[in-house]
Amino acid sequence: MLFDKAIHWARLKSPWIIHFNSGACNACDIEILAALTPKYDVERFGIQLKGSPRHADVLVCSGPVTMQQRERLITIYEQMAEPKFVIAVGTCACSAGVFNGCYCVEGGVDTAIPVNAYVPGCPVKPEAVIDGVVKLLKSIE
Amino acid sequence: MALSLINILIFPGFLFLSTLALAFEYVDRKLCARMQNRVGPPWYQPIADFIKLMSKETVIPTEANPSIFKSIPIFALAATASAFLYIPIWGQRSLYPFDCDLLVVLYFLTVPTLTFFLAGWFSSSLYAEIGSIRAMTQLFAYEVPLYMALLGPALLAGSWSISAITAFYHQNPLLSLLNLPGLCVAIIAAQGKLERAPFDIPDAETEIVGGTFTEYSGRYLGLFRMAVDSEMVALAALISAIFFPALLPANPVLGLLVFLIKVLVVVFILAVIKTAFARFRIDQMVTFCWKILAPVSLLQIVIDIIAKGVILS
Amino acid sequence: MAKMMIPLGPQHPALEEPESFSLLLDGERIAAATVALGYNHRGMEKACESRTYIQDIYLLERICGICSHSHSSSYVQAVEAIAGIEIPKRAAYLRTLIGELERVHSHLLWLGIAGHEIGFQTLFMFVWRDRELVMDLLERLTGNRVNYGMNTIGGVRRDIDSTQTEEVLKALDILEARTSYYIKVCTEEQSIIGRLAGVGKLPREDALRLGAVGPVLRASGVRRDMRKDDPYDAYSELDFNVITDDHADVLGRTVVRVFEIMESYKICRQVVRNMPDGPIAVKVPAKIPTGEAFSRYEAPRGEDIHYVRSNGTDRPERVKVRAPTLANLASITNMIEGGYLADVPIVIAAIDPCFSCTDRMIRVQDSRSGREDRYDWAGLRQYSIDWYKKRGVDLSQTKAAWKD
Amino acid sequence: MEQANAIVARLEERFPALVGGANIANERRIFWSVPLTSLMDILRYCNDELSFTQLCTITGLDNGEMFEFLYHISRDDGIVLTLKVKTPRDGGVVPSVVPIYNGAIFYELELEGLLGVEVEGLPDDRQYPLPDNWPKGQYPLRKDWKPNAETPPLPNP
Amino acid sequence: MKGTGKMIPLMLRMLVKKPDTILYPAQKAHVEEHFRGALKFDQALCIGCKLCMRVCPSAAIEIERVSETEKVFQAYVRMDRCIFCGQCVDTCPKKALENTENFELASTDKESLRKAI
Ligand code: SF4
Ligand code: SF4
Ligand code: SF4
Ligand code: SF4
Ligand code: SF4
Ligand code: SF4
Ligand code: SF4
Ligand code: SF4
Repeated sequence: MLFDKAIHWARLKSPWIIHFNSGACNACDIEILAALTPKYDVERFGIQLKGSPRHADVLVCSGPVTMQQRERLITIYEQMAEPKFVIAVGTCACSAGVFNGCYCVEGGVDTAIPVNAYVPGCPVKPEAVIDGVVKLLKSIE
Repeated sequence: MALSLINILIFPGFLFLSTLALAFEYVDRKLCARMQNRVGPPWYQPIADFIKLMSKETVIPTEANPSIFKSIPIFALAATASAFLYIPIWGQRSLYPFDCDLLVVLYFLTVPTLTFFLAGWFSSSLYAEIGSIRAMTQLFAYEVPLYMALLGPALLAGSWSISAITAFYHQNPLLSLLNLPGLCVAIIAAQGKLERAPFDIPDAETEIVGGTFTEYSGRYLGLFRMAVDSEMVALAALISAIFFPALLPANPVLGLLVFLIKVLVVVFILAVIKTAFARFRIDQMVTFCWKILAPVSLLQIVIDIIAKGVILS
Repeated sequence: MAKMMIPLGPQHPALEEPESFSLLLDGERIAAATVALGYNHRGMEKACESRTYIQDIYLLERICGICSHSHSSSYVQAVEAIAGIEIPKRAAYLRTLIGELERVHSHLLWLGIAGHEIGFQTLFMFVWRDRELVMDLLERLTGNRVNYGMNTIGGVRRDIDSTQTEEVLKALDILEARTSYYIKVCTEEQSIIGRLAGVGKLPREDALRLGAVGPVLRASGVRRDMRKDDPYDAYSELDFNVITDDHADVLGRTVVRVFEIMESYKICRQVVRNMPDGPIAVKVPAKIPTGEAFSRYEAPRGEDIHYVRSNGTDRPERVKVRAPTLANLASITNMIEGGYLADVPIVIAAIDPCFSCTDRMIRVQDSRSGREDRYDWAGLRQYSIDWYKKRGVDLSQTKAAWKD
Repeated sequence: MEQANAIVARLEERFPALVGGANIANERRIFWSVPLTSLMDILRYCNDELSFTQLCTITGLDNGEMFEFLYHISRDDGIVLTLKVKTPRDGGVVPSVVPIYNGAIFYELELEGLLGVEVEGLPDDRQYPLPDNWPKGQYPLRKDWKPNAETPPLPNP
Repeated sequence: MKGTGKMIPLMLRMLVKKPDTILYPAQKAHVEEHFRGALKFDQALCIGCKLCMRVCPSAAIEIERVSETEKVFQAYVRMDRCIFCGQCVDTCPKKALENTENFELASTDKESLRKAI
């Protein structure tokens, strides 16, 4: 139906993101932020960084999940309105990476919440963040 | 009857306003992006955002009062849409001009800010409440200069009706040059009214997350955004009707074109202001409004009174 | 008087490291202040003990993605000191080059974030646009944009050739021109100065007493810089100035940082021009003899400290890390404790170079009645002014300083 | 080297019991084992008379038999003096140096949190840097501590 | 000279200049030479010494013997764990491993990130 099509199209064209650091080393965080800046400018895809989980469609998560951050991560995820997606950005977020085996680290983001796309890299290049979002959107299509 | 229904709902009412609102949101965002040396959003972005928000799940916080929570955005939108009906678009006359419509429009344009306040207040979130208190504080700061800046030209024209003011300046275009200080004040105050940088204090993202709308999601957030955008168009239209009354061709199509260009100019200036400054602190903002904007708008009134005296004599 | 617990924060979901504060109030006085850190505590020091020296380089590099080179340099310096190894001159120069480029990237990053925090998106966008030049340079020289993986025990892993040298020099010219523009903007644009001047005062004596480090300390007028005081790598052979400033507020910290960037360009030029020839690394056995070493490194945010003890195997016995931010944070709690609630916002602004944690709100809860008062940054400041006025102290001068 | 030797000489003169304990690793690094009982006196002397005004950090470690604590203090000319003290692993107590070095709170909290040693006179009892939900009585930096059922699993030891 | 609106001239100039944005993914991404991306493995060179496994800081690589009779080895890399440090590449005595410039590894399926290379 035309109506559904329009909605589907709008969803693909307007993914608003919220970023959460669940214990990352900052590198992935700054690379995500860098993706907003003129050189990469993800606003081209309609991506906007939002502060409130209620406004966001995509939770961009970086870092391994530490014991302290686990609850917060789950709360943020629950506050988001449906339909919602999660991208794990960085090796840490995929599987805890180099922090695998540290005593306060619980593992990748998928140990706490469901993840829709994984973007490996340490840190990910801003292009790889874009690549991840594009692949996620393709999979929704 | 049917005609006025069309007028209200489609042109130049609700639908036309919404389209314009989305179009000018695009223009605003694109300009801002280009001034920051980046590409910016594609042309359909505001439409996509709007449709997406309308189709998204709406979460209503358990502590919030659902009926108030839901009805507030509609009030905001209705108020701006009504205000728009009284602003001349393609000629010297608005759709339903009457004697004091300037005041009515100004009241209508205050409603959205009040609704933002209520929205924040009733969503029982810390961030939203602070946002709404900030919105209120700001309202008291810019409202007076804005009114005074608009009343000056009205005094000179000797009417409280926007259509009459436009007609007056259309006949005496040179007189509108006298209103330049008022124009500056009006544009800056409009920036505050629209809660855009450097006056985006009520929804300063880095300080209080999403500000007044922190708890809003989905459809109601979409309506709010639409209300803010239409408020921008309405304000820009109001400013151009009062301050740039020249060049009003009789042909409605041409008139519409001229109108769009004028609004575009105002939006451009608004976008430059938004991009060029750091956010004020709320105390700085209040001081600025009272120490600079208010005196300038007072000056405007004095100028107009003197000019009026000269003309009359 | 009722005791109240005030959580301060919460941490911003959108940016950088998470942390939060809570204050225990006794009437107006703060009985105890708590910085709830450890959101990012991952237990790396313990993990170091079960990994080899080489693996630890990569682990420690990832303590932080902003000063990754600082941590790995500091660590390998300590290990080299234990093993009694002198690294080749060329390696020392290369480490210095990467270290200075990292400083440039970190300070530009901070400037952009500062712009973002005061709602000046355009400054953020432009600064980060130009920061990409440094990032490209780093990617070219080291193979990665952050977490460069340049260091290894005994030297560095990659050499640079003459075309790369040319590129560095060319990029430095562009960057220098752009940076001077930002210096102009930061020191002249009134809307920025209005937000920075007089905020977060940290007088010289306090900065010293509380062990602040890096630009925070230097902005309080203390000349302390490990590159001069405890030179490592090639710094003893290079000519540069230590930037200090007497504002002792956030504006001062901004000024110190932007001028430090200019000094870094100067250092980079000297390094690439005078780079000695030779090998870039010496071979080091996997097993490090028993011993201990303490190493210091001037990271962009201040003095970074590593202590390593070895036990003759291929794994360290103990690795201790003290990151610069911790030193600056520690000073803050001490400043809050015993002080008045009214002082809190000012104190927090002084915390760290960056504002992410400063312009936040505070929730006050009365433990008896459960009543909650909410303040935002401005509200709390107003409260503090009124509060002092009631007690006969007029802070209106301070207020004037905020406004001009 | 002269500077370091001079410092050692002055300390030995003031605390004759310490003679011979110094290890000058290089011109700016001095390591010195001292008895726990005289730690505070030495720190105070170093701070007041020898201008070691900055406490870099405190390292706590478990060498299997004893706990060792290393107080790294530094001066403006880049010399770092490391004072080492030892306590028994069970019931060890070290004094808090906060009265001398005001910025030491975090370093001492870390000793309490990660090693489980008592820091006497530390005006603070919060949990740092371990998370709030960390099980009580588990001190990860002890050599005999292993991840267990109460702490997150280690998928890749 | 103190004043306000210092950045306006630059901003207005930018309006007529081309944006600084690279049009990835429509355009090819900008990757510097010798970027440390995904690993590449040359089966013919590997002698199965497993040094790479020993040095890997995040236990991301695994070498397995794939033939009963001959000394043929296969490398498996868990891309979701590899931190692209290149230490295995540096350590390999036979230069059987190499970093490529491929960074576009994103995937919606975690399993697909653990693969033979
Ligand atoms: S993936 Fe690497 S760069 Fe990203 S947060 Fe983890 S350690 Fe840091
Ligand atoms: S440096 Fe120390 S406090 Fe920080 S994460 Fe590592 S072990 Fe934890
Ligand atoms: S101070 Fe610490 S957290 Fe901050 S950038 Fe440096 S290492 Fe990273
Ligand atoms: S103030 Fe420091 S610790 Fe806090 S967010 Fe900013 S950089 Fe991170
Ligand atoms: S390094 Fe040489 S001797 Fe050792 S396992 Fe590998 S091939 Fe064999
Ligand atoms: S180090 Fe090289 S040769 Fe040895 S197993 Fe690994 S890939 Fe093969
Ligand atoms: S690049 Fe590093 S993390 Fe990846 S497999 Fe090689 S050694 Fe392991
Ligand atoms: S000589 Fe080199 S390549 Fe040959 S087995 Fe020994 S280490 Fe491996």
